[in-house]
Amino acid sequence: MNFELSDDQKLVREQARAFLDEHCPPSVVRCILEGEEPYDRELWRGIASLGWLGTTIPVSYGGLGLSHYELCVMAEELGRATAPVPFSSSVYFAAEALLLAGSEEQKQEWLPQLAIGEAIGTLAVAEGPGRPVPSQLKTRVSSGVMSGEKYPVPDGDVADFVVVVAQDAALGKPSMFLVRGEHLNRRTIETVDRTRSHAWIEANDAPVECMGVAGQGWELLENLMNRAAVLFAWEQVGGSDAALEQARQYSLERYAFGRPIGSFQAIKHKLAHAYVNNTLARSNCYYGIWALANDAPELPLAAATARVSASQAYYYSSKENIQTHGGMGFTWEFDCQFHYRRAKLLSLAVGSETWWQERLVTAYEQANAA
Amino acid sequence: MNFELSDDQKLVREQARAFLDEHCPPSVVRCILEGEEPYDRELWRGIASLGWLGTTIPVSYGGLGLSHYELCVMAEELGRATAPVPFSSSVYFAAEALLLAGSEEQKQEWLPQLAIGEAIGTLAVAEGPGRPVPSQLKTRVSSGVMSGEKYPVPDGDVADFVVVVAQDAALGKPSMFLVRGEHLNRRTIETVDRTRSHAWIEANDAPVECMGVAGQGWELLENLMNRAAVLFAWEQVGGSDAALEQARQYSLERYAFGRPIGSFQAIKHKLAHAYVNNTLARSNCYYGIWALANDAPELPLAAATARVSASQAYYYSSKENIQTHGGMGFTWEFDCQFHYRRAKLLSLAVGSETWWQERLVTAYEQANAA
Amino acid sequence: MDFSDSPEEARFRAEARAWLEKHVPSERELAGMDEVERCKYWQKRKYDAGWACIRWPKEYGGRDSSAMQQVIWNQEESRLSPPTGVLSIGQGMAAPTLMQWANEEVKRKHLPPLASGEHIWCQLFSEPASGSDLAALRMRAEREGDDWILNGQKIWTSGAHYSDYGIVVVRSDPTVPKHQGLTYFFVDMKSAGIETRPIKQISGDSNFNEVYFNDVRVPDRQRLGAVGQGWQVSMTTLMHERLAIGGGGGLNTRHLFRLAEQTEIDGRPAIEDRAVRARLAHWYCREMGLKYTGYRAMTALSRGEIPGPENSISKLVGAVQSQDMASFAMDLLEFCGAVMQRDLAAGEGQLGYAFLGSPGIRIAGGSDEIMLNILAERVLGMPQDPRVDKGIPFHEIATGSKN
Amino acid sequence: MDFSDSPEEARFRAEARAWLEKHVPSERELAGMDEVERCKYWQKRKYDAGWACIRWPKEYGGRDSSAMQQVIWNQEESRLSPPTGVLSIGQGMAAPTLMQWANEEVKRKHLPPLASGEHIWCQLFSEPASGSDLAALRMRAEREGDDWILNGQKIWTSGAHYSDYGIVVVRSDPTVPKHQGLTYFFVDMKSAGIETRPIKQISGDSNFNEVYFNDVRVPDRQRLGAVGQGWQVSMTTLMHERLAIGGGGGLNTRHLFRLAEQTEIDGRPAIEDRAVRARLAHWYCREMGLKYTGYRAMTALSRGEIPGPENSISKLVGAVQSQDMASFAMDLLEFCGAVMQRDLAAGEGQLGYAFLGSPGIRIAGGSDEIMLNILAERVLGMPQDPRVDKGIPFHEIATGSKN
Repeated sequence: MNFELSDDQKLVREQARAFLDEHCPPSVVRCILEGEEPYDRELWRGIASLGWLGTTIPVSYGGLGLSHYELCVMAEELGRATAPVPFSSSVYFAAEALLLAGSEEQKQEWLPQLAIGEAIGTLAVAEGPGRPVPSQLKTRVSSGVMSGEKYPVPDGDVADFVVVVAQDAALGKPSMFLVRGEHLNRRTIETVDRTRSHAWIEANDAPVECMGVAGQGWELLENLMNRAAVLFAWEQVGGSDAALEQARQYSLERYAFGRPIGSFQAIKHKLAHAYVNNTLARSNCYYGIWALANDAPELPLAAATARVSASQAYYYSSKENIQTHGGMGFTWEFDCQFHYRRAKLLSLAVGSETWWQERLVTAYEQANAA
Repeated sequence: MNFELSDDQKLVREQARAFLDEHCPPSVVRCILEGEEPYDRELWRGIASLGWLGTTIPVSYGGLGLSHYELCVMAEELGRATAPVPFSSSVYFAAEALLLAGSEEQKQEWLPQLAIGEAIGTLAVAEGPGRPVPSQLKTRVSSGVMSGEKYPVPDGDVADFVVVVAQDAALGKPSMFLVRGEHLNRRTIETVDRTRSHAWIEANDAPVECMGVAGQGWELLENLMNRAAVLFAWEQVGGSDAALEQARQYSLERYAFGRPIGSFQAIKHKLAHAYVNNTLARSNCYYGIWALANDAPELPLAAATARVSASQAYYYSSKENIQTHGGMGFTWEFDCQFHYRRAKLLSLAVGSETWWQERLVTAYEQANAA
Repeated sequence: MDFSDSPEEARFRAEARAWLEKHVPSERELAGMDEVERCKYWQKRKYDAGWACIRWPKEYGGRDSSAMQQVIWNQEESRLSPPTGVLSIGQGMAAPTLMQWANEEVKRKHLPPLASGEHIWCQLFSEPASGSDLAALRMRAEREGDDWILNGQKIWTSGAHYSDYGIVVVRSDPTVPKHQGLTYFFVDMKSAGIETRPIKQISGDSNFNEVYFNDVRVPDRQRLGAVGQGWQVSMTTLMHERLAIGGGGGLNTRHLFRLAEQTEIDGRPAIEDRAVRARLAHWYCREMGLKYTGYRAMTALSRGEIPGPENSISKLVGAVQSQDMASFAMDLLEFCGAVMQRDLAAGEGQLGYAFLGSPGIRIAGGSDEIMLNILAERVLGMPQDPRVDKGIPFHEIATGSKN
Repeated sequence: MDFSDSPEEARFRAEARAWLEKHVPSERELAGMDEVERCKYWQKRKYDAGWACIRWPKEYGGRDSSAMQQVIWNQEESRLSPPTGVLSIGQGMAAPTLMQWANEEVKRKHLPPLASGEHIWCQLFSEPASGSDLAALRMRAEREGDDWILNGQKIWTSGAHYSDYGIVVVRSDPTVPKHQGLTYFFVDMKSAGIETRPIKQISGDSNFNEVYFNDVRVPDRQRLGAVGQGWQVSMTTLMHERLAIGGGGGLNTRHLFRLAEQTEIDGRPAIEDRAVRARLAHWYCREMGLKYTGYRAMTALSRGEIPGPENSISKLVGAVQSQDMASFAMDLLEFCGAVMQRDLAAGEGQLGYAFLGSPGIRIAGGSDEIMLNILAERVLGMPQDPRVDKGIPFHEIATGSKN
């Protein structure tokens, strides 16, 4: 029994935290929230130069060739810092998609660029409101060109290429495609968290390349979502811990009725509940990353478990962090809003809590039928 | 706008409370819990002699001919006292069923007896675990005789007659029937609340009489359930208020760390939440009784709203009453168990919270489609 | 028990409705005015016709109406949604305080312009270091002859920048226990030394201000209550605040039902999904519980009874529920739930707006935790927390770095 | 990160398993014995073979094993479910206290019979007036020469009636602040003046006793720690209690999934109902979170680290969840959910039994509220509530009518 990160992996976490403490303080997040830049370019360059973007990319493609264990602690720290960079799009979505389904040429073209942050990639699934259904995808590919619109697409406004799941007209089933940014119409759109850029994108007969086996786009997407869900869950747990810490700190420093508000049971028990949620979610994330790193058949169930509990934990801690701060908590000036916005954004980034609850039970049934 | 009980109705409540304070103290409830009697016969005679059993039965059938407003305050007080008598079976189920669907002969035979407590009636719906479905009823009536088993049947061991919904073989649809107790095999069965007797009953070619229009048994049942749900909700709210009051009282008298435990926010906020639940449930009960007393088309939605919130409120207050009492709360010797048992029993007496949530949305859709 | 008016109530309602339908200004009539101008315009019209602040005595600009008539009037007026918002603090909180604590001269001078909409008032109570613990406020008042000199900062003041007067509670003696050293004034908001700055909220709105007082001179005749009696006077104001604020804004279940009908899950309307139905039913029950609790309060009012703590319930339940419903509604839209871009988002981004606004509702007018304390202490009669600041001179009470 | 044993761990596991499979007694072998006899019988066999209390030093009857070996042994032993329950308090709580606080003579005399199962011990801490506030206990100890005379009442004592010894904390000085006036002893439960009465719970079980002390004479050599040091000694015991009690009993999600597969809603398996699925998913996530938190604790243990507050979490989450799951499971059965009649109820009435038992789990071993306090204060480092009883002589602390 060894259900713990290795000392090396913990060292990676410490280094990541130290780097982000220095290069991604709240002022950097605020700058993106209030400004027009889609992400913090300097931070992005810093992250790239440390090699984080190529963590799981094999050395032969210019990456570090490390495991998902190293990646998850970076995800955690980026979540803690609410870092305003397209890390998840490029790493959890684009690089993972290429590693799962890219052709040799696609890998050779894009992985080295992703690894050093010279290219940004992303994934486009949604076509507006509601839960996507494979048979109802409106984006279509026919004779090698794609038409249709997708939104919201994380970092779709800055991505050099987009992995798209679209109806493959020849097969009447979805396939996965790669389309270059320059072939798209796109515009930045407003979301609940402006510190992470999102876009509406449109293809009008845009040339595309197929990824993986044609007609298996949905199965690929499911796998990709399970993998990304684990990494997002780590980001969420990192954020949730930071939100709890923010609330705890404030509750010790703020006095009312002659005593720190953190001495009132209403606040103590609120934060104890957050601690419980975070601990359960983190433990589920451990299992999730074990399943991901080992390509275990338990991945669908493990990913759903980590994802649901992390989404719940972050929602709770981010909203109760504001509540603990009282009036100041909901001002623009205070930083509580960063976690509240990010919690909601991340909880939708790879499908809602409700959806993942449904996936969880399905995975449980399949695991127990087998 | 007059959304309040009348002074006369409040007087009925006060009288009911005074009577039950005297004749139904916890010792009476405990006696039924621990003994072999199915209900407290002396209390039953007392209630009968006050005319409560005939509250809504017309004067011409030996009742008081009052409205459901008078009945609901009695229900509330019986709930508060966790009275161990077959009131709900005889009044909400049997008398209501006769008034809704009984033939003139049936009414003349049974209503006067019900009104003075000389006969006990009840309703049998369930045939074991799960939510009953009209097409799957196994109890069948053919050529005027019934066969099949039903359980649990509240007061089925002491009922002089049972209203049964059974498959009408001639029509292939459920009808409502009346069967006399003497034609049934029956035995008392253990439930979570021994202060209210329940039975397993079996009919083997038992002679029955049809109630209402043949083939409309399920529609009648739905209506009967809506009506009973409102009255049960009043019972639940009465019980829930009593459980909160028990917790509050204890929290003022019990000291820990040199102060009453009721001065700790963990307890204060717990009980404040119970108060909120109870208040919302009671207000919904007001609307429910208005709909019932006026035979309003809003009844299905009003009944579901009252029922769901009352079930939630009583579960919460009864379990947190025990929690507030600490170790003593879960001993046999303390009376906290009465509300905890009764809360669960009542929440299943006319279908679960989940079921009523489903009915609520259906009623909402129908109300808004109309 | 019935939902209909008594004959007198029905008569009054018909009269009110007839007048309102004839006189509520059209959008065209109000064109070009800002919100303050609109409110003043409509208020003046009501005042001139004797329909302003109808429950007030006639000599102060009212109509001598009953509480129930006020309720009916409010129902009828809100049906047509004329502009009224900026007047509610002055009429709903400042005026009742004046009625109880001011002398006749002040009342005759200040109440009629409040009724007519000529004067707008704001409330200056909270400070950065005194939110839930209002009595910990620090703004100083020092006597100088017939005047007082005010110095300090107030916060969460709605409408400070367009108000003519403000009610303010300040510390006149920091050497006595905190509740005993307060004094209550009304101040001319145009006085020299008052500076107002808007506070931006995370929703992007700026509904509140910070107000700085630098040597602001206030005549002693603008004092309400005795020196040192400020806490009691504040209680009058706050009691009326709790009546004035309702469940307040946010989403309701009608929005949610509609969204669930219009959104699909796995190719079927979300309203058919039983997990969705269970959540809707739960929230619906609580919303209806609040609605009918309100009906009971109105009935009590119509019988001359004083409404109880219903408004603490309404705010508590409504605010939490509104936050959870907004979050859930965004989840229903899946990826698109995060979108606030007006032309792409469902309901023009109002879900995201509700989500970002709801944390404020849970705090403004008393946080969830304070509401629970009120219910526990004032309704259930449970004891206060031990007060470590009790009986201690204000300037000796412990404070933290965030105070 | 992996789930498999290290080579040494695997070797130890194989050895333990082989021995267990050969020696765990069959039902037939145990026939006719009551629970106490069964436990003693099995314990003696382990002791004779050197498999009892394996983490204890050899000289006290143990095997000098590592913490991880103890974990592996527990896993392997529990797979075969031999009888062990009645020994857990003595071995899990009394023994660690003796190890830390008793002199060598006492240890050599009392630990081996604890390891062999010859002696059963119980714990006498709580009193009717001191539950969550343990230090408020009142049972008196008065010195008389070389002995102490104990008078008072203890409660919630499991196994008092079949125990040979008990650990007890009592008040030796009521005139000093409450934590300072306590002294800790172990007593012979066969002493004159001890009377034991079972407490019936609402589930019908009687897992606990009241124990009355009337002039019970205890030699001073049975004192652990100094006079007045009882609180510190108790902390040793309680720290081990929190390690000994887990999520404890009740339902788990596996039961719930099975029930949902076997029960129908509207003619379809309940497991297909999305409202049911959402609830199952929610509880499953929390149960798995506890499971993997336990794995992390075990890993820490295997590295020689001291496990943190995981057990407060486990008990807190597990108890509340078990109650709600029992209630929900009963709802799934609809009308029949209330039935506890063995031949008619699903699972022979165990749902009703779980429902009635769960309130006790939320309280025994520390209520929800105490667990939350522990997490807030000891893990998050938040301040204690103001202590109105701090520094006050015990006999002057306020008490209520229910104390």
